[in-house]
Amino acid sequence: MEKYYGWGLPIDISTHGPEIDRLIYVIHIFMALLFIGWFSFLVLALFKFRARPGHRATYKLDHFKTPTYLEVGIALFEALLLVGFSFPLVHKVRNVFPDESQALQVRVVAEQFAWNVHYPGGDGIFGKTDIHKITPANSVGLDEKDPNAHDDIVTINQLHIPVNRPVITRLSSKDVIHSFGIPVMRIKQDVIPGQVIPVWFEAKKTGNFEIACAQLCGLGHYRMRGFFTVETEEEFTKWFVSQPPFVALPLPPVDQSIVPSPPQGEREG
Amino acid sequence: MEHASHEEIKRHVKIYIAVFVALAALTVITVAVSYLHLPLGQAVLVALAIASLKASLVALFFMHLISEKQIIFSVLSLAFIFFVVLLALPVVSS
Amino acid sequence: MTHTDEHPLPFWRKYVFSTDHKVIGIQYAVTGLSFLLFGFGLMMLMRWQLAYPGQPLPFIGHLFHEKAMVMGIMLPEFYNQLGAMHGTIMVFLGVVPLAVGGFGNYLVPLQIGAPDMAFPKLNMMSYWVYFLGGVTMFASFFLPEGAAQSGWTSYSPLANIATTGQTVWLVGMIFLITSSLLGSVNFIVTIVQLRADGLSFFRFPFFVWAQFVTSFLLLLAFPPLEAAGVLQLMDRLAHTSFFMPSGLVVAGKVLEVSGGGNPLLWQHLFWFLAHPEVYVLILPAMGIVTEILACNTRKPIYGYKAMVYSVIFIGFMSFIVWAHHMFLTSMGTKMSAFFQITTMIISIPSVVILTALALSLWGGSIRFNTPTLFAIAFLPMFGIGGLTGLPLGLVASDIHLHDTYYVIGHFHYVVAPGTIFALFAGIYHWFPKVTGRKMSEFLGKLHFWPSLIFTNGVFMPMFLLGLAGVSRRLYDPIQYAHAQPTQPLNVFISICAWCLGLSQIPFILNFFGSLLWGKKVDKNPWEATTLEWAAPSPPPHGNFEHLPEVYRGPYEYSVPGQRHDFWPQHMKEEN
Amino acid sequence: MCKHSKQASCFNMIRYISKPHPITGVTNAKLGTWCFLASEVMLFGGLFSAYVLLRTGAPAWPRGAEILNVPLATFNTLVLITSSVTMVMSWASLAMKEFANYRRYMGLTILLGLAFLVVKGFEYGHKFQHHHFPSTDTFYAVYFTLTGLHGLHVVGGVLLNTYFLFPGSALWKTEPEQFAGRIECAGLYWHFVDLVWIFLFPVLYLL
Repeated sequence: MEKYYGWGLPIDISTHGPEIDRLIYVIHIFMALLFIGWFSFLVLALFKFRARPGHRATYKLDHFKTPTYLEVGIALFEALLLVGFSFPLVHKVRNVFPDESQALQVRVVAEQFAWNVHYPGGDGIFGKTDIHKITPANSVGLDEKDPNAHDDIVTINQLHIPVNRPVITRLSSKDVIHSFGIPVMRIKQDVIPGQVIPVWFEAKKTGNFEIACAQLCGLGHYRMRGFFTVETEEEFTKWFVSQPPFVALPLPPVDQSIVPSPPQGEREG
Repeated sequence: MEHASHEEIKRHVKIYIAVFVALAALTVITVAVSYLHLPLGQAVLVALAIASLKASLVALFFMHLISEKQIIFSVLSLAFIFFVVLLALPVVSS
Repeated sequence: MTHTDEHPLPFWRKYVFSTDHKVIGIQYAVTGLSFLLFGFGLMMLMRWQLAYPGQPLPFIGHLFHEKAMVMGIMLPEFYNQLGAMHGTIMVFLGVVPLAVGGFGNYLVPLQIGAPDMAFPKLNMMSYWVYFLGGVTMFASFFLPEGAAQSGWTSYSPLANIATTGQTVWLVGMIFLITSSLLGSVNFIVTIVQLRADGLSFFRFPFFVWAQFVTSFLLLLAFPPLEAAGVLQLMDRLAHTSFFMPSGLVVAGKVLEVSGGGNPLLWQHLFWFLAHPEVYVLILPAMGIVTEILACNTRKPIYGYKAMVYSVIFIGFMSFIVWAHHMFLTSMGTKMSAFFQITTMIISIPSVVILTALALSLWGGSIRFNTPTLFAIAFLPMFGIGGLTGLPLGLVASDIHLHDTYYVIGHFHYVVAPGTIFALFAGIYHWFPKVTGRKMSEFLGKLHFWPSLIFTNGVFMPMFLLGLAGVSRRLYDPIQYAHAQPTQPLNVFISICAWCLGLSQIPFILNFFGSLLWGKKVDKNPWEATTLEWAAPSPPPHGNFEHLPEVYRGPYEYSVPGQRHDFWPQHMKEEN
Repeated sequence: MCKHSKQASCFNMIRYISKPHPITGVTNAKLGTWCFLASEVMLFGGLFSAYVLLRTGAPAWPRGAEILNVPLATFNTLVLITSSVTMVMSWASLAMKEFANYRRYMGLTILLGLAFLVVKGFEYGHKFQHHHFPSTDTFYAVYFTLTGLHGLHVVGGVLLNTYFLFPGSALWKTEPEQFAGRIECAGLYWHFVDLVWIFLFPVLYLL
């Protein structure tokens, strides 16, 4: 099996990931050059100007020009990092969403300490949800009276996606702040309770990977591990149809006091 | 203010009384305006304008800012700048 | 307000409830050092769990209560307590009290030629409120459910639904904030009002400037956290919902709160303090390093004025970068662009200060004594800390590195081999002033070299862990497949951490041994120029025999035509 | 103080306790008080900003006038304004060396402060009777927290003023200038508390 993880950046399987990696490399090379140059100067100064008999310190030195140029250079380079790398990439990742009809849409509802993954089912429409309907068997609180909910699929800690197709994930949390991170996907987003936050990504490579929670969310933070499977379109479809739809659940007694769920697909800015 | 003469203080006292009357009047005005049921935006504007006016009166005359030294203003302007930054916080998180 | 030396004060007034800034400074420093040691101990416990997850802690494991460790195996509850309290203790009870309360209290009045702080009673109160805060925090470990366990950042709603330890944490924080406010008011007034005649602002030693800016940061940045603390206390005790949105379901049960709150409100108010707080940690350290380098290179600091302007600029900017800690919340791209820009801008004055300090070495005659070694080591260590802030300050790279070990490595480089090295340098440098005795150079070097090697051994591998995407605050790092290959690094880090602990033994021996047996020195053993060296060692109550007058800038070393290579600020004539 | 001790210790005295600094023109206490007030500005600034954030984020927000007692709060506003005048009058009395008047005005200030607290107590009691608690909704949470914190500041001011009315006023006999300075600083704090209320009143009760 191919080695996914090691002592540095993990394997990168996302379409936008190489740009992030490139930025990380560029910054680290810049850091290394700056540090080595600066450190050599330090060592030289320490050696050259060590206290010794017959050596006396100089009171006033001429003004050094080079450091000023260097500082201006650093400032310009930082400006370049911002304008040339960070801004466009952030714009692309955060603002330019893929066409919703082309993309796989999925909701991820975080809770202590699991990722509930909610697929809209064959109709492509998410069923209504209601926090009062949450039970161990109905972990996202789907409303059985909504016909759109009947074919919905909910898995726990299993996010399957097809390769080479954009995925739009709407993140929300039941309880505390979590952070939805997929290291190999170079994607990470804090999940803030009370908000629905969309993120998108596209995988270039199949395999079995991980979702990690990056924000301390309680005692089980360390084991809030989700499984992230990237499959070919056929494998994905096979997996998808093999999942039991929500309607298979027995209907609970009718409850009239339905609290409307927060509007789906709302973009948070 | 440290070396103000007796007469000066007497003049100050008159100012204090005038400021008090102004504050009381402004309080009545701001309550009266609230009964007009202006739209929220205008109501906020009017209420904050009156409150700022009252606050300035208190700060300038009761707290003697009108004749205060530079150093005090330096500290206060720092606080004011960062106060404005704090008030920008809801904008940042929106 | 002032005491005269005719009536000797009873012991408890002289050493316990003293109003003398020097005694208070020592109290702060000793308490701060004790908390540093304690916080370090918490970390060493955590490192066992991280290196050998699920294995019983040898020798001392069975000494812990069963709610902390079962058969010597650490529980996640306890791990999270250790994590939260390590951060809180190191920042709020260790470094800041040592840097600001200890060094600031002791040195600022001496360096500006004042007999004491402007408000000695307030100063005493500030220490005792801090002490109370420390006791509160320490005592929270003995609560039935233990101390706070939501991280030192205490993000809501996790902190809202946490155990009682969080309430006690908040109460402790309010004590600490009150103490800081009292202290900062005192520093500002002292520096502005009680300067010696002739000591204009641009004749201040850089340390005084650093403390001055730091005091403003404490004064103006802490209150918003106090506001946040009050709101979180209300949430916990009066069941309000300032930080609780509607529709929360915890452990399968709908939470019975009114809702309507905003969890990000806490983060904003918290980081509004906590970013300036970073500079509260680093500025006094820069001040200490500057003093020591000027004295031990025997030449003036290069670019003193540029450094002063930089430190003021840092102070300003530190108030408008806070949201770079929140890039991965749902912040809009415009806002994140704004905070990326301010973050890049604030790096420039830090570069200026670091460059000026490095250039100050050029042309000097460098004495490699222990304080200088620590001060010099500060430069590259802080440099690494600063540089690694760069990929975290850009949203694009932060997407991958956010909340990983990269962050831990970054800020520990700033604070541990950065600030704490500077604080050690300061202890070695001013020990003769405080006690009248020098510390041992041999033990000092035995302290320095292993500390330098092992801190790097601890924090350097963390960057690799971070790049590998390993999340921070994990009780058990090997649950994740992507964290397993880096586990040998964790073992290495832990061993380095324990060795780092052992490396502090020479310091402790040196500290106490030198108190008793250190070489006795006169008032100016380093031949330094600033005013504190004009006072006797140790300075008596009231500091100076006569209030000094100042005739020149702080770092007049090796002035051509002078007989000696230092020209103290208070000397009217040629030296 | 200097005259009570030996000449030598005068060198070690903290300067500018009662006389202003020749360059800054202020006494230590005055600068310290203003610094403290600057931090208070940031404290209430943080709370105000929390209020704005919560209110703008809320789907609906009640108008204060509809659920709070505006006439009572107006009365309280006037009480606090009056107490500010009596406070500044007590300082002016000291500046004119009229100690008896000082005591009268200071006593009045304290009574007015207490009156404010009593009225506030009735207001709270009334809310509790109708089962309105901080936990009821965000409006009440903000209302109780802000007015409660302000109330604590009033309590602090009343205690401070009471100290200066009774034991603290002994300083008048030995160091009149320093005592007048202290009363000015106590006044600064008291006016600040008034100033906070000037904003709280419209924000919570009228808007």
